[in-house]
Amino acid sequence: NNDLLIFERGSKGRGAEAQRPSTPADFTAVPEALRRKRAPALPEVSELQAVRHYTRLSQKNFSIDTHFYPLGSCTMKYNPRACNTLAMLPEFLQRHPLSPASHSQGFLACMYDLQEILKDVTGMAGVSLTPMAGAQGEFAGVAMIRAYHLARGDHGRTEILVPDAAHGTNPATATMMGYVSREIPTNAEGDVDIEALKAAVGPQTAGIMLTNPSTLGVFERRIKQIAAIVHEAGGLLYYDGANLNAILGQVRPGDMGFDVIHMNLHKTFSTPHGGGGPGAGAVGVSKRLLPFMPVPIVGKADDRRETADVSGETKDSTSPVSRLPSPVFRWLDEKDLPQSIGRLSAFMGNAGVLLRAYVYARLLGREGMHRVAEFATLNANYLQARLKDKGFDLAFPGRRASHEFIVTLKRQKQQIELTATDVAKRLLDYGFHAPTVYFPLLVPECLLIEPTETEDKQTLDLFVDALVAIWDEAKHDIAYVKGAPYTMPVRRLDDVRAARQLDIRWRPAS
Amino acid sequence: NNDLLIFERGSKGRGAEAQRPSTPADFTAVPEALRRKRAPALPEVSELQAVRHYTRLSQKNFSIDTHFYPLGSCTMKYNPRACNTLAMLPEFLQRHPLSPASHSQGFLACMYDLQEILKDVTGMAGVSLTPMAGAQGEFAGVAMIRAYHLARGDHGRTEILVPDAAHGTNPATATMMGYVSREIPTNAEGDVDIEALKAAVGPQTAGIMLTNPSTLGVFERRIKQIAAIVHEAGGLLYYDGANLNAILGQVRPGDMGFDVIHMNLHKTFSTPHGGGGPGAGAVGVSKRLLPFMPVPIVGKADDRRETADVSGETKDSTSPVSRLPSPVFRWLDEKDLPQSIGRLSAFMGNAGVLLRAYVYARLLGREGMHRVAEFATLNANYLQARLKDKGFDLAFPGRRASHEFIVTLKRQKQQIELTATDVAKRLLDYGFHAPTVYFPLLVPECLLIEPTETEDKQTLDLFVDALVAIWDEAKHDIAYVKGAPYTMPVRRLDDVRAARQLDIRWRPAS
Amino acid sequence: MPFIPHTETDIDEMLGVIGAKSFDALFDEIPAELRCGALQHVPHRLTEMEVVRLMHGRAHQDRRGLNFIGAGAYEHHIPAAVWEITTRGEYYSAYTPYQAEASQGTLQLLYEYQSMMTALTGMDVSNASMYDGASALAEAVLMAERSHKAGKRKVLVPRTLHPLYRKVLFAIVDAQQIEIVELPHDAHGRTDLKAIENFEAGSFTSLVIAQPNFFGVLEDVDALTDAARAKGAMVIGVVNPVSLALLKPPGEWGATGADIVCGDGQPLGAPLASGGPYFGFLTAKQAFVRQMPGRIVGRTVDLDGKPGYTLTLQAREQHIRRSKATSNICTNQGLLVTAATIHMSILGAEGLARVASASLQHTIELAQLLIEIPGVRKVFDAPGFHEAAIALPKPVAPVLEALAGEQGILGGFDLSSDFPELGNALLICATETKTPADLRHYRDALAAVLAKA
Amino acid sequence: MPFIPHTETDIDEMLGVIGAKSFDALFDEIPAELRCGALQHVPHRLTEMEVVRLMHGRAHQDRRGLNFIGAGAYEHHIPAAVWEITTRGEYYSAYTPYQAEASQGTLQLLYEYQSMMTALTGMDVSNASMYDGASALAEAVLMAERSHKAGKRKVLVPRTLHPLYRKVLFAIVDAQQIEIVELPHDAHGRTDLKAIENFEAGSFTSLVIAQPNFFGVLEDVDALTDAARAKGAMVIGVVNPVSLALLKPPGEWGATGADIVCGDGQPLGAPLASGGPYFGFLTAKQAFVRQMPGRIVGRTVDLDGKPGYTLTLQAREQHIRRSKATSNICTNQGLLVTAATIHMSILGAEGLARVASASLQHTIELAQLLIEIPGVRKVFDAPGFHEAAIALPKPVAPVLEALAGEQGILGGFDLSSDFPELGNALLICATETKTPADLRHYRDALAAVLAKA
Repeated sequence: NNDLLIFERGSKGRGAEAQRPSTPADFTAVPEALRRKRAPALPEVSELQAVRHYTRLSQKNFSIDTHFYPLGSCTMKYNPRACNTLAMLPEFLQRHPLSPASHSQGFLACMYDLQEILKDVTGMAGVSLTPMAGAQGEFAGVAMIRAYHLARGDHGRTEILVPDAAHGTNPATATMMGYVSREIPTNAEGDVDIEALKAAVGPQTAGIMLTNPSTLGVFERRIKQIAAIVHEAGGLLYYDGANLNAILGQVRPGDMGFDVIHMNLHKTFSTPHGGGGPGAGAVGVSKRLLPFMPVPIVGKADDRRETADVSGETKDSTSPVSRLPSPVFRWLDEKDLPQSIGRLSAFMGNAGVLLRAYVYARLLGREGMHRVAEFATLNANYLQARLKDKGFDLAFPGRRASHEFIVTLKRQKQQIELTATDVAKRLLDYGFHAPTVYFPLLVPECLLIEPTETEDKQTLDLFVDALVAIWDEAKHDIAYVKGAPYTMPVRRLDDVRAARQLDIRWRPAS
Repeated sequence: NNDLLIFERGSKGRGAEAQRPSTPADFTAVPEALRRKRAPALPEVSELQAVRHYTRLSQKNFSIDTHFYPLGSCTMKYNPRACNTLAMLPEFLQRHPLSPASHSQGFLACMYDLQEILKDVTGMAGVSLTPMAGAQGEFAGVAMIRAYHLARGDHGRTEILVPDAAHGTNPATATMMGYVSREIPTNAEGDVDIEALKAAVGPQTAGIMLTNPSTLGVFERRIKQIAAIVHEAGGLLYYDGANLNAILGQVRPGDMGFDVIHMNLHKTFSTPHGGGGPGAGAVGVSKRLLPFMPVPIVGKADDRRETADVSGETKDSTSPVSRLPSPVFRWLDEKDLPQSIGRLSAFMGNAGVLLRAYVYARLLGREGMHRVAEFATLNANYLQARLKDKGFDLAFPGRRASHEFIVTLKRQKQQIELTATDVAKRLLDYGFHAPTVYFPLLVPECLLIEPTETEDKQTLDLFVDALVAIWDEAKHDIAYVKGAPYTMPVRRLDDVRAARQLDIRWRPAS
Repeated sequence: MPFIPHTETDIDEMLGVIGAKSFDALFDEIPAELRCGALQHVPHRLTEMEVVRLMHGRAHQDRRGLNFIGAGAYEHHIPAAVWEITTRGEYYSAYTPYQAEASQGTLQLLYEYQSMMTALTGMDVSNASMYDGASALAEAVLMAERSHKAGKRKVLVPRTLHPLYRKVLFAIVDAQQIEIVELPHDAHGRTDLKAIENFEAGSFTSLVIAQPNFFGVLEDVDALTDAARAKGAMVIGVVNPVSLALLKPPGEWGATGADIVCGDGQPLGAPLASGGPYFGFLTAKQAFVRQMPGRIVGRTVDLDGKPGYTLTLQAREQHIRRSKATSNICTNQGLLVTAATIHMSILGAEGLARVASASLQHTIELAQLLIEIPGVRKVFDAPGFHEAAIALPKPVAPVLEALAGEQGILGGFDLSSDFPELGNALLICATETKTPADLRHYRDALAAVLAKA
Repeated sequence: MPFIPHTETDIDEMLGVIGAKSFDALFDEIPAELRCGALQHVPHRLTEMEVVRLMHGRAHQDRRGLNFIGAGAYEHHIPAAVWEITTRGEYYSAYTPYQAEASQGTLQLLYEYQSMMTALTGMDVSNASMYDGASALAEAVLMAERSHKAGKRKVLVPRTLHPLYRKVLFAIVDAQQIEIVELPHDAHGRTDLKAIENFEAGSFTSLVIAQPNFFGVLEDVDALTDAARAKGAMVIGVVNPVSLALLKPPGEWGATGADIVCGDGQPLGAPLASGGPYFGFLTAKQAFVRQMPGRIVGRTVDLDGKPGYTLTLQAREQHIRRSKATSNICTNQGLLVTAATIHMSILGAEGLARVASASLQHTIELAQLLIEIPGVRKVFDAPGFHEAAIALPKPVAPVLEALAGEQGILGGFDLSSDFPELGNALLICATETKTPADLRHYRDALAAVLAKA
C-alpha cells in the first residue's frame, strides 16, 4: 500500500472539489477540430489522498534537513528557513514578471543589492543574475567570451581548454557554444600541467575553463601563471564557481585574473537544491566583458541615481508604516546593452531563488562571508586528517584539502573487492548520505567528500566511525556489504535493467 | 544517534546566531538579588541541528497526513491545508489581541461570521467562541446552567446527571463547577435508561449532560422525552458536541431541546489536533442563557448596525485594491453582558484555531455541511457491516452506527487471549493508527472506530483486511501478536514502569 | 464534494453492503420531526480560490501598526524554522499520543519540553501544557487547594496581577467556594508586604506572586515567598518565561522556592495572532506531581529494553478518574508546545537572555524618551522588566486613538479603567523587535498628539 | 557565527587534529598576494529578525494590483497543499537523486511527473524538466537537429511565437550555426500556411508550432504539422500545459503528431513570482528518447525484485559524455516539478479542464466588455485561448501607466513594440482567478482612462 503510484490511488470521477473551479468545463468555444477528445490520464484523487501520498513519499528521501549529506562538489549545507519564508511573502509571489517598475521597487531593490554583493565577493566589475543554473551560467560565460572575440573581429579562436578534472558541464558547454574542447592534463599533485598548457595555447585558444580550487579538492597554486599564459595567447579565463564556497571572502576570482565567472547560488548562497533544482547561475565579468552581459539586469533609474541607497536600508523600507517611494530601480535590457549575448530565460531567471540568496547574503553579511570558507575548509581538513589517521588513502595526501577532498578505495578494491559504490550504499544504512562517487573520473574508486561548514564535529566523528565500521565489515564479510543497503525503502537497484528495459512512464490499463 | 535528546546534541557555547539578537545580554538593570545566577539548562545547538532533530522526530509520528487514523470520538479527518496558510497570513499573525477595533475589522468580521454560522448549524440563539477546548466549553456550559439557576434564586440544585457512557470530561466538569454528578445507566440497546432517569430527576437537578449520538456510536432516539423529563424537573440540557460531526446539517441540538452546547471545532470543523491541541470549544445557547455567555463576543458597532453584511463578502473585502472600511464590528464584553459567567482566557480564546474553522466552514458552505454527516455515517456503517460480515462482534448489533461504532473483542479475549491492546499495537505494523480502545468503559475489550468522511473506500477495505489478518495471526500465534508492534521506532512500551520509576525530565550531568 | 473522496460507484457499493437504500436510511433512527432542512444562514460554499481572496482581503483590513502594547502578549521575533517545522503534517495532524509507539515524535518532544520548562522555572516537574497563562493560574490555585493539607479555601492575589488573569481566575474557581482576597500595592508598584503580615497563620492556602507584575515592576519575590511560608501557605508564581533568562527562577525564591509556577508560554514562539492559540505552562515541586492537571510524559523502556516515551500518571486524569480527576482538561495546546520547544532549542539560554535583555533595555529607553515630553512622567520608580507605566497629562483613550489613527502606532495599554488610582496611566512595552528609530518615532508622535488641543 | 555550529573547543580540537595553527594555515597554499581583506561593499550582517523586517518592507513596496497580464506567465490558483508539501525539508533540501535507494521519494515523484506530462501532451517520453519554456524550446530545436538524419540546420519559427522565446532561442542556438527563419502570420493572427509551402522539401530541419500562439489565437495545428511533414521536417510543439486539458494534444496533431513538445510548466503550480523559478517541460516520441537532454527516471527492480526508481539513460548526460553530451544541463527545476506533480494530482484532468475553460471564458468576456468602449476593438477574430489582442485608439504605454497608477490595474502586455504592424495593440488575459466584478472594474477603468485627455 505504501508503494502505490498516485494513479493507483485514484478512482474514476474522484476529485478535490474545493481546489478546482466550481463551474463545469465548457469546450464549446474551442473549434471541434482542435478540441481534446479523451481526457488525459491524470490522477483522480482527493486532496487528502494527494497530501498523504506525497507526504509519505517525502519521507523516503534523504535530505539536508534529515541527514548529513556530504555530496562532493554539491555543497549540501543548511538552507536557512527564513530564506524560504521571506521569498514566499504574498507580494513577492504575486508579482507578474512583466509588472511595471512602479509595482516592483521592492523586488528590484533586492536584485540590485544582490548584484552589488556578488560583485564585491567575486571581485568582478559587473554581475547578471539571469542564468538559471550553473550550467547556464557557464553557457553565458562562454557566450560572452565568444562575443568578445567576435566583437574584436577575432574569428580564429575555435578551442576552449579544459583540465581533465573539470566538471562535465565545462566541455559540454564549450560544445554548445560551437567550440572544440581540448583537455589539459593534471599532474600528480593535482595541479594543472603547466607545460602541457603552454603547448596547447595559441591563436586558436578562445579561453580556458577552470575551477579553483579544482574538483580534486586542492587549490591551483600557479593560477597567476596560468592566467598570464592564457592572456598572453589572447584567450580569456573562465571561472567555474561550483567551488566558490571554498574561498568565499578569502580570495576573489577577479583578483586571480579571471575574466568571467559563474556562481552556483544554490551551493555557495545556500538556496535549496530542491531534489535537483532550481539552481541559479549568476555570472560576473571583468570590465572588458561588461557590454556582453546577458539581460535583464537591474540598474538605477537615471534621474535619481544620486538618491539611491545601495543596501536599501532606508527608513522607509524597514518601517512597517512605510510609504511607497518613487521608482529608484529599473530594468536594463537590450536597448541598454546592445552587445549583450541576449536572454537566457523568458523573464528574469529564477527570481525566487535569487531572493533566497539575497536573504542568505544579508544574514551572513560582511562579517560572515569569510567564515563560510574558513569553516568549510576546517571541516574538510579535519575529516581528511581523521580518515588518513584511520588508514584511508587520500588522492592527494600532500595537499591541503579545500572545502572537499578525495579518498580513493583503489587499495580496498584490489585487496577485498570493496568498491566506492559498496561504501556509498552501506553508508545509507548508517544514516549518512554518500559522498560523490566516481568523480572526478581520473581518481579510481573515489569518494569526493564535502562536509560543508554547517555540520558539527560530532556528526563528522560519527561519519568517520561509520566509514571505519564499513571497512571492517567488508574485511569480514564483503558479500554483506555488497548487499547493502538493507534499511532503505528498496535494496540496491538494478540500473542496467532500468536502461535496457526502459519503463519511464505509467500507462493506464486499457 | 537517531534517538538522542536535543540536549545531547548540543555543545557548550553553541547557538543559532542569526536567530538571536546580536547584542550580548546585559543583566545590570536587574537588581542583584533578583538576578538569575546560573543559566537554565536549555539546548545549545545550531539552527541546522534543531531543524534536523525535530524534522526527524516528526517522522516518528503517525498522523492524518500520513496514516488512516480511526481514533473513535476524536474525528481525525483531513485538515485542509488552506485553513492553515490563510490563518497564518502576516496580518493575522501580527495582530495584538488588544489592538483597537479600527485595526481589527478583518479579524472581527471572520469571528462574527463564524458565530452566525455556528448558530445556524446548532440551532442555538447565541454563540461565544472563547472556550479553548471542548472541556473548557463544557465548563462554560455548566457554568451558564449554574448562573441561570442562581440568577433565578434557585439555590437548591446541586446535581448534574451524566449517562454512564459519557466522556470523562463530563463528570470532571460537573465537579469543577461544584456539582455532584450522578450516573444514569444505559440500557442494552445503548439508550439512556428512561426509568432510571425519571427516578433520578428532581428539584436537586441542575441539568443533564448528554452526547447525541452517544459515545456508544448510536443516536439517542428518545431525546425529546428526555428533554421533557429534565425540563419538567426544572433542569437544563447540556449537549456535549464531541460527536457533532455525526449530525451536522441533519438534526440540530437546539431542535432536540438542548439549552446549551459546546462544539469541538477541532473535530467537526477540522482544525488541527496538533499532537494534543489546541482545540476550540465554542458554546451555543438557547435564548434563556444568552445573558450568561462568556465574553468577549463579537457584535456590530451600534451606530452602523444596518450596514453590516453578515457574510462579509462586500466588494471591498474581496478586491485586492480595497480600502479600509469604517469599523463595523466591535467587541462585546462584561459591560454589554453584565450577567456573563466571565472570561475563560485572557483574550479571545484560540483565535487562530477559530480562523481555521471559519475557513473550513466557508469551504464547506451551506451545500457541504450535511454531507459531512452523511459520509461520516456512510463510512462508519460500511465498516461496521464489513466487520460484522467478517465475524467481528458489534457492541450494539441491532443499531445503526452513527459516525462511529464499537467492536468488542470480549469473545476473542476469552477464546484466544487477544485483547484490544494487542489489536491496537499490531495495527500499527499494518500502517494504521489504532481505534480508541477501552472507551467507553462499559463495553469490554472495545474498539471505538471512527473512520470520518474524508477516507476513501479503498482505505476502509484495507483496514478490514488488516483486522482480519490480525485475528488470523492471533489464532495461530498469539505470542507474536502480543509482541507487536515490530516496525515502529520502539516496541511495546512499559507503562507501569513509566509510572513507578517516574522519569519526566532530562537533567544535565552535573 | 469538498473533502469527500467517494465516487458514485463507491456510494452505491457501500450502501449495498450496508443494506441501506439511501443516505436518508442511515439516519432512520433519528425521529423524522427532528431532521432539519437546508441551513438558512450558512453562506454558500466558496472554492479554495475564492476563500483565499476573501481572507487576503480580510487580512488587509487588519491594519498593521507599530506595536507598543504588551499587557500579557509580547511581540518577539520567532525564527522562521519554528513554524515551518511545527506545521509539518506529522505534528499538525496527529493527536494526543494515545498509541505511544506510533507517536514517539510528539512524546519525545514533550519530554524535552518538560525538561526545558523545569530548567527555566527551577522546578522539579512540568506538565505538557494548559490552555493559556490565565487558566493555568486558575488550575494552579485549584492544585494548591488539593495539595494543601489544611486548606482554608482562600487565596491571596496581588492587585498587581494582570486584571484579565484575575477575571479568568474568578470565573474558573468561583463555583468551588474559594475566596479570592486582593493584596494592595505600594507607591513603587510592588505588592504591599505588610498586607500579608496582617493575615493569621493558616488562614489562607496560597499566595500568588506575579513576577514581573502587570506594571512591569519587579516584586520582592524573596520576601513575599518567605512571608507566605511563615503563614503556612503555598506560593504560586506567575511568570513571563522570557524574563526567566534574566531573573531568579521561582524555584529559588526565598528560603524554599515557590511551590507551583505557571504563566503564559506565548513569548516562547507563539505569534500575537489576536490572542491565541497560546499555551499555559505549569511546573511544580516533585511532591505535588500527583495533583497536577493535564498530560505528563515519562521515559520508560520497550520490550527490548530500548528507551521510549509514553503518557504517564494517567490516573490523575478525567478519562480515568472522571468526577475525581485533577481537572477536566483533555486536549491541551500541543502544537504550541511543539513550537515552543523548537523555539527554545534554537534560541537557547543565551538567546533568551539576549531577547530579555534587549526588551528590558528598549522599554527603559522608550520610557526615558517619552518623559522628555512635557507633562509625561513615570508612574513608578522601581526596577522592572519589559513594560513600564507612564502617566500622561491627558486622558489616555483619545491619545491612543489619535496615535493609532494618524500614525499607525499602537501606543500601549490604557491602565485608567482597571487602575483608576494611577490617573491617566498607560502601560508601554518595547521588545527586542523595536529599533531606536521606532522609539523616537513613538516619542515624536506622542509629542505631536499631546501638543494638539 | 550564523549557521556555523563550531564552539571554541571544537575549533581548537580540530585544528589540533589537522596540525594547523590557525585558520590562516588552512589557506597556506593560496599565494599570499591573492588573499583578499575584508569585503568593502557587502553590507553588515543582519539578524533574522532584522532581515524579516527588511523583506516585509521590500515586499510592501511591490504594490499589489489586479493583474490582466499573461504573456507567458499566468496567474492561476494554486492549492495551498501544493507548496506546503513541496517545501517540506525532504523535498526542499535534497539534491539530484544520485543515490537512488535514499531518494525514492523524489524518484517516484519524477516518474509520476513524466507519466503526467506524456499523458497531457500525448507523447511517449518525458524528461524530468528543463529550466523554463523558452530554454526548453532551444533544447528542443537542438534535439531536432541531432535527431534529424539529414539536418539542414534550419528551423522555421512563426512570428506568432512569444517574442521573448524567440530571443532566448536565438541566444542559445546562435553559436551552432542554426538558421532561424521567421514565418509570417495572416490577418487572423495565425501562422501563414502558404509560407511553409514555399520551402523545398528537405530544406529545413524542423517547424516550431506555438499553440495557442502568443496572441492567444489557436493555430491550425493539423495543417501545419502535415505541411512540415510533407517537407520531411520534424515538428516541435510549444504549448501551454493548462490549455491541453481542452485542446487536442500535440501527439495527435495532423496525421502523425508532433515529434517534440515543450513549454513552460509555470501554469501547473508555480506562482508568478517575478518570473521564476518556473520549469520547462520536454516530451517526445519514443524514437528520440536517446537524444533527450536532462534527467530521466526509470522504474526497475532491487536485489529482492521489488520495484524501485532510478535515474536512467545517463549515458546521454554531461557528467558521463562530457563534450559529446546532449546538453550541458545538470541541475534542473526539481522543486518546481515537485509542485507541479502535486498540483496536477490535486486538480486532475477535470480540474485542469475547468481552469482552462474558466480562463478562456473570462478572456472572451473581458474582450467583449472592453470593445464596448468607443474606439476599442479586437485585433483578430479567430478562436483563441486565454489571451486576446485588443486595439486601443491611443498609444498603449501611457494608458497602461494610467491604469496601473490610478487604479492598480495591470492592464496587459503592450504589443506595439514587438509587433508594430498591429498598431496600438494590447494583449489581455483573464484567468479563472478573475470575477465578473473584476472584468467590469477593468472595463470601467479603461473607459475612464481613455476618456481623459
